[in-house]
Amino acid sequence: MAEKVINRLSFKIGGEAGQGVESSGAGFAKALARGGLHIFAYQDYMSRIRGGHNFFQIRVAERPIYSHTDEIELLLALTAEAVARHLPELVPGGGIIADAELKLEEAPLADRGVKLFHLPLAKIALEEGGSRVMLNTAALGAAAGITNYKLEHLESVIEDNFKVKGPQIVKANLAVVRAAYEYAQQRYAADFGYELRELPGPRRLVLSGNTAICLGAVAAGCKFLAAYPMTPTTGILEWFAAHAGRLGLVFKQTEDEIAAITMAIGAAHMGLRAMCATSGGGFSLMVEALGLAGMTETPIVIVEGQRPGPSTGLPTKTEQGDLLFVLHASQGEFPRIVLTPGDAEEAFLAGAEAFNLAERYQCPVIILSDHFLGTSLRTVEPDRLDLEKVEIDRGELLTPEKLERLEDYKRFRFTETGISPRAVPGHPKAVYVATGDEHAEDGRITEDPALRRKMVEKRLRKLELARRELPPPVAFGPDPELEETELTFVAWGSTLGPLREAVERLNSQGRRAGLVHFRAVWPFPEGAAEILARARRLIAVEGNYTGQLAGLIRQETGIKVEGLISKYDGLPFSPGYILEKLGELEGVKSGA
Amino acid sequence: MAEKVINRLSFKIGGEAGQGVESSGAGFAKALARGGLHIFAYQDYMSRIRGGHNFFQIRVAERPIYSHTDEIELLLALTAEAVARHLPELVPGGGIIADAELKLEEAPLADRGVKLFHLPLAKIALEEGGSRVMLNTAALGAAAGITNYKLEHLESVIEDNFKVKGPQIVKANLAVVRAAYEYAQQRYAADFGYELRELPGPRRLVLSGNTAICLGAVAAGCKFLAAYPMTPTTGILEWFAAHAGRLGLVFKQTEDEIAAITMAIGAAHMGLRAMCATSGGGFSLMVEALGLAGMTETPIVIVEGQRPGPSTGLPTKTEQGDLLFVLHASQGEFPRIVLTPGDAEEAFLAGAEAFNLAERYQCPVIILSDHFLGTSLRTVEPDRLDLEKVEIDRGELLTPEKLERLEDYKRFRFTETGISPRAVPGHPKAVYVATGDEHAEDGRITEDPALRRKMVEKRLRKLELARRELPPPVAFGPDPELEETELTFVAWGSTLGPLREAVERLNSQGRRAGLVHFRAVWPFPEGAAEILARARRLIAVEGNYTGQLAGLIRQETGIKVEGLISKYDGLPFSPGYILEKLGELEGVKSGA
Amino acid sequence: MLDLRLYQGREKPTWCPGCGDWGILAAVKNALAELEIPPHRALIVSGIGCGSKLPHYMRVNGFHGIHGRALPIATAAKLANHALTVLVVAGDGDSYGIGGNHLLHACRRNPDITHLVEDNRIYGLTKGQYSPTSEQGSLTVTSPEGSVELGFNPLAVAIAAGASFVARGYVGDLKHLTSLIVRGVQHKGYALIDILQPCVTFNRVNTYEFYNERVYRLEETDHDPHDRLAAFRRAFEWGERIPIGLFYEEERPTHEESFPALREGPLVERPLRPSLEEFEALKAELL
Amino acid sequence: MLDLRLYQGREKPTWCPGCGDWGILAAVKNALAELEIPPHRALIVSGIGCGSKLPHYMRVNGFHGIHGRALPIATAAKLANHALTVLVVAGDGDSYGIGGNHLLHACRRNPDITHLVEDNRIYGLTKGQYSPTSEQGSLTVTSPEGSVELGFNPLAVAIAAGASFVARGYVGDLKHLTSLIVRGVQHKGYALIDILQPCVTFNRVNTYEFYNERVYRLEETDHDPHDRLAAFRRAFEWGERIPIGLFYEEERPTHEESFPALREGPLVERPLRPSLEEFEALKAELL
Ligand SMILES: Cc1ncc(C[n+]2csc(CCOP(=O)(O)OP(=O)(O)O)c2C)c(N)n1
Ligand SMILES: Cc1ncc(C[n+]2csc(CCOP(=O)(O)OP(=O)(O)O)c2C)c(N)n1
Ligand code: SF4
Ligand code: SF4
Ligand SMILES: [Mg+2]
Ligand SMILES: [Mg+2]
Repeated sequence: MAEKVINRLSFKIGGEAGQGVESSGAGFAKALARGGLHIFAYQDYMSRIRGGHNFFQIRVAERPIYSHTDEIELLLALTAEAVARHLPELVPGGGIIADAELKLEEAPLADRGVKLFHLPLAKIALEEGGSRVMLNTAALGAAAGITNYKLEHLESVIEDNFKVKGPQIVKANLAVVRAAYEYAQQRYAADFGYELRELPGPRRLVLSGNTAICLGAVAAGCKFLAAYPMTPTTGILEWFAAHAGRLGLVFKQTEDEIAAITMAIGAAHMGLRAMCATSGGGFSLMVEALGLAGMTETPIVIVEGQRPGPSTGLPTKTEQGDLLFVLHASQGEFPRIVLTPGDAEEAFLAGAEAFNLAERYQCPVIILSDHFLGTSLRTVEPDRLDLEKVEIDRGELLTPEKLERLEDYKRFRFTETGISPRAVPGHPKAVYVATGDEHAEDGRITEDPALRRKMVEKRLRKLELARRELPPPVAFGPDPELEETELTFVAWGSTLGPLREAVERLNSQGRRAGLVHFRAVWPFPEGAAEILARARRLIAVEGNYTGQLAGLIRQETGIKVEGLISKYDGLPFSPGYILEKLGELEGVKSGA
Repeated sequence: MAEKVINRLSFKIGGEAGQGVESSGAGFAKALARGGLHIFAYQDYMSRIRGGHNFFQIRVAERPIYSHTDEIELLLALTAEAVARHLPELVPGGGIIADAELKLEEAPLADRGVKLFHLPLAKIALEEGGSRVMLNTAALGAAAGITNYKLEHLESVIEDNFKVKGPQIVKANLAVVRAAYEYAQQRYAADFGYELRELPGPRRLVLSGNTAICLGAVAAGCKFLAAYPMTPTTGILEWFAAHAGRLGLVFKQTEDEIAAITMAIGAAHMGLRAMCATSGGGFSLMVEALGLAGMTETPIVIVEGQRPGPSTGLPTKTEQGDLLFVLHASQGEFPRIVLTPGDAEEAFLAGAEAFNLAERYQCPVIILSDHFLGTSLRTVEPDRLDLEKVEIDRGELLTPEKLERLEDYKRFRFTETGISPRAVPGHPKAVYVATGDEHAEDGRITEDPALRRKMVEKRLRKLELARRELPPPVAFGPDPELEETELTFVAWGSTLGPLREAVERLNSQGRRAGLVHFRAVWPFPEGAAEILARARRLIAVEGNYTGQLAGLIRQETGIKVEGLISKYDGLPFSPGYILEKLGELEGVKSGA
Repeated sequence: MLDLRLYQGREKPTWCPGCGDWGILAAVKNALAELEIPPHRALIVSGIGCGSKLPHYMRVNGFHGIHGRALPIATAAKLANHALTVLVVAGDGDSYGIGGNHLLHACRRNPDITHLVEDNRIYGLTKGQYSPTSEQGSLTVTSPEGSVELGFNPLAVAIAAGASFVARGYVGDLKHLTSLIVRGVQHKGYALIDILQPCVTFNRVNTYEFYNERVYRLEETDHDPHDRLAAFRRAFEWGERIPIGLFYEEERPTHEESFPALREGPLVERPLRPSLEEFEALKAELL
Repeated sequence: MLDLRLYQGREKPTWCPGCGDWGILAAVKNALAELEIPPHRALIVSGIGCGSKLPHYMRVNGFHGIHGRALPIATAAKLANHALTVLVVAGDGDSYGIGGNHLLHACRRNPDITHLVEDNRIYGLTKGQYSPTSEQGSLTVTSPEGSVELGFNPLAVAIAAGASFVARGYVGDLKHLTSLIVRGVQHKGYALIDILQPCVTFNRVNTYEFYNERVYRLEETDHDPHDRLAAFRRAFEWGERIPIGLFYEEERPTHEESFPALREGPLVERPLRPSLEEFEALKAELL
């Protein structure tokens, strides 16, 4: 047998909804992170509670990784269907862990050079733990055993996860994991070409985009989340609900998304940093009130986690189809800011910065996430989430002291920047009415054409400043100046990870490829045109059909993006897919 | 005294809300049309029921006119404020009709060369009719008298309008109108330089955009309107309500706009031609269901009458701020068609054609109107609204006979055009489920990536055909090929009228100006790029701040529109305003 | 009685084994068969949620729309073709949460449709958040410290809003449920049937056992369903004993009956356009 | 009692002379003065409609939002700063038509806000279409043959939905109306006050004369506002005699009381962010 591959592995758990695919996967990912390994994990599940087919995929490495791959080395199959579906993804030399009860045929596996690790998982669960429910625990133990990974990390995760269920359950699960581990290690570890070894070093966070946004928001002082559950941002609701009591936050589950955004507006108007979270369908219901926030200049933050539309579409899959929608949503013209973080770290920054931007420009800020970003997990260095580096800038918010000194306060005063001094209700010097009707500087309704003109200009003028202060697109790759780069991808949001790896691979193949990534799309950031103009050949990579950013770039800069690599089947991009499509675009069949 | 100006006059009635400014104006407009004159009329009113200041302006001519002008020759002032506001618009030699009770100062009028026609209107109303309420009738009689216009047309309108109130009221009003007419004619007609004379010829319709859309819709077989009242399309609701019983239609006033659009979807799904009407705020609430129509391929028609936003904005004024909003509204990507009629005749055609397009492409069709188009009135030749020329094309709708012969009906069958055979519920051969989830050809839910891909492509492919079948932009002006034209305006929707006149004036001043008008904006019509490419210098004229069509043109064609004449103060464009702004753009102070 | 196999769908339900929705599906099929309404003469409109997938799992005209909007879709479908039998099937979140306003206005309109609410007192499809009918204090993923709202009382609200048929069924009593659906469809007007439906995955409180111990049939008491006040009082009975059956019924003209346009037959079957004469008369108003 | 001039606004109301909204404005000012709540300690949230312009016509913190959404805005405003007195003032179309769902859920939540509905039984600002409270058969520009829906009964629905304070006032009895508003504000929890408000321009049926002839005060009867059933019954009394006054009242924890975060004072006054220690603990969950 050839030398073992160490710490480079993609591991997939596949089974039915209700079999605990996700919780097992997340537990295993954490165990790997506790051993100092870098992971990237994502899940794919169907819009049903039981049955069907779900999977959870974890990629492990010794250096930071940003994406999953299409190939896997180890499959934990909880159903025969998992084997049928994922066998084509297994590399020769890879293996499948399955309960002996599944009675899989070995021949087709052998044909692909894939090993079958049949184990009596249910039996172990029953015998050691007393319940079939622990089959998953057994399976994870087996996976750790086969890869020779240190059991104690898995044990510690199990202890943490089952703590709430009482010591009995913890004990039983530990017994099961140990038994399965030993069984698998003794029988199969030697025979499997991949090994996972603990690495020294500090522990890393296992972070999803959803949690990152929550942490960013809380770090920036967000105290109010109003939302109606909707995949893929339900995790944000659940995070807030779980932490509200402890942190002194208010989480409000509403009757619908209209109530969610109007509650955020009500809270923000009073001076809270307030947020709502939804998906495209819920955002659709927020459209009218978005304009109200624009007109009353109320700073709110909305997380829009995209999933494939139109309408209910594929409710548990991913897509990037809502960019132009959120850019233009609601009647009339008013400033808004659209942030498009690319990974969990950027999501943390966006979650925090959104509130500063909202208060600085007194307008709604949309964090445009998606299913892939929101629910995939990555290891992140803890110091990347640094509370002390999160600055709080409340813009032109007037303190009580400043208010004391004021005479004749005007909430919507005309200023050079368009930003007016903002007071929240409660102070005797600042009694005013905010209104969705057009209004004068003091808030009273006006229909005067000249005043109307000035107010439109005042509001939209804020974008001029915002354009300059927004994070400009970032160029990745060996040549950030794009001077020597022959091919530049342009992207926004969650395609960042797969693209970073695709660019790496291309450069390692001798091509000179680069990547321009938009972390904020609107107002179209200053400097974007310049960066793009430097690129020789632009190819947009977008999770939609029409190439929405590409269209926007042409509208804003006149630059025509030459090619488009798109995806709209619900699955996230992978580096391999991007390279394959690039090959097609370039007329070369790629082997990637 | 110089020779009288015959049949060229702009007449304005100004007063408070509640004084009957609009009904008087509309009555007078009709009386003029009955005398064979061409009119263009528009109203300006505030968002209040009493008080404030409203006006109604009627321009009269002997040839078709498309727009109002900024100057007026005759003002009927129901309040002193009307004089203060509109005196600057009066041309020298113009006149003001006012009740003697208003006790206007003559000096400032004389300074401008404007005549004051003080009449005892209230007194006449009281003495002849027995009630002050008839002051308006007296005022109209005076206007007709001063301009020497044939009284019988006004009498006939009064008879028609007051018929429902009984013969007593009719009689009293007729007495009032006659007395005021004679008083004014005898005292002032000789002294006023403008005269209105009956013209021979057929009668013309006095048509608003709102009514035109209703007539088009009904001609095309629309049988269902669901709506929640909202300016400026409330007139559409009222028209349907008034005619439902007689024509066998259903008009449904709903609890909100979400119910309105979902009702339209429910009715259209069953096979009715169904519509809803709203403004931007209500359309905001329809956004989620718009995507449902897209996903289920349900043919519905939505009239969106724009008014200045964001939010409640200026609820009774006009703007063109919602183009990109309606183009991109709702999550995900799906086909929709956006029609942008420019005047009442085009509105009639759009009202009819919208249903053919909706059924042909099985997608939502939006008629993007605005306050100005919806509520302004124009004389139109009756044969321009020809029922027999309205074709009905229900596209791939299956007849019961066709269904009889079918086996294995698939509602969402893959076809070359993307358009699938459509059956409505009720037939035993066509039992299927329509769903907002992604689905297979037979309607069942699917999450299969390959199927998803094909379905997205199937739906969006419909736009390819629609692009080719949509009315392309029309070039107006003496040189429709734009070969010799040095300056080409580009516009959409209701700016058509003022622009046609602006172009005429420019050409009569020796310039070579043209106009490209989009009657349909989405899918971006085939041929548009070619026409635009032929233009030498493009200037967009849009009732918004950002130049939304200009941006779209750049995105779709790469053509950069050089200049933008915009307006966002709630008032409609006038030819004079356009020429003035053109002058500013060209660095010349224009006297227009 | 039609053959039940007529309603057999091609898709296997994706519901959890043991879910109350299986029973509701069976009851719907039974009721349609008993009423002798074949699949092509019925339309089931649903929303979004576990239970709203029901139309996919049988043979029937179905419209599986968006969350909370089944009622207006169904109301208009019935106006368009009142010859068809129209049902709405949707969850408690769908019908009482996001869709609450349409419920109020359906009660006032009295369209001749039957509204079955799969009331599992939880958001099933989104994995276990509390719903409007969750009891105050419910512990769920979004209410780890207990939900703060008073549980919504659909029957009381429907009675107050003017519904002309208000009932409660229980999937654990399938025969009774079927007969309620039959009566609901036969009722001329809007019939609301709230159905106690255990969600075996996310609702650990309102289980079959919970209901089996408490449920009793109103038909077996002296309750008079024409007495609005009595119905209102019963609607608040929830504890040791939980009434099922018909709470309230009243006769009133239906929504469809109030539209003259529908008198000569289904609107979809009427000639598409006005006659030339009618159309010219419309134009003449503008002269 | 504070000086009424404190509440004097700068804008002249745009309402029609004789409109009932003038009286509501006076009653609101009177009540605040009587309660000694100065303008900067109160927030009035409104929707869109004639009556919803009210905050512009007095001195007070105002939020004049969009049509139908005043309740969630106010609910959250109260959560954000529960030291302020929060009122909602909106029309019948706003509160019961487009905003109906928020009404249902406000009743369940019991936020400590007072909701005044300017119920003129018509859409005033859009010029006279029928509203949810228009009686069935009402003749308006959108119902020339009579409106088809049963009139909405806000009091009955609110009682059914769990509102803890349900009352009806009449602008023609300003003293009584003022005292109702005072009691509504004093009530801990959601107080719905439906106000009979003549629209002198578009509603020719529900005029001052109409009400003057019929209205009587519940306080002058033996009505017990703690008896839900009795309140429900009274809510259906509409005809020769129309009751005004407090229909129903109950004590229940408020929405704000159920949030632990609010216990130490208004949320807007709490320190913005977590301590470093707390934040690191949040991160530690991910290790
Ligand atoms: C506008 C909108 N918001 C949120 C969702 C997400 N969503 C889907 S189903 C559901 C709730 C399901 O609960 P219920 O209606 O009670 O049905 P159940 O699954 O319990 O049968 C939610 C919130 C959605 N589809 N659309
Ligand atoms: C979403 C939306 N739809 C429609 C409108 C138009 N609109 C403004 S006020 C109003 C109704 C007013 O009636 P009501 O709430 O009873 O108030 P009133 O004017 O009678 O005081 C409507 C329909 C709107 N502003 N927003
Ligand atoms: S989650 Fe609950 S409601 Fe949904 S299918 Fe499973 S048991 Fe039924
Ligand atoms: S229209 Fe009616 S509600 Fe509006 S201000 Fe006039 S009287 Fe009052
Ligand atoms: Mg439910
Ligand atoms: Mg009203």
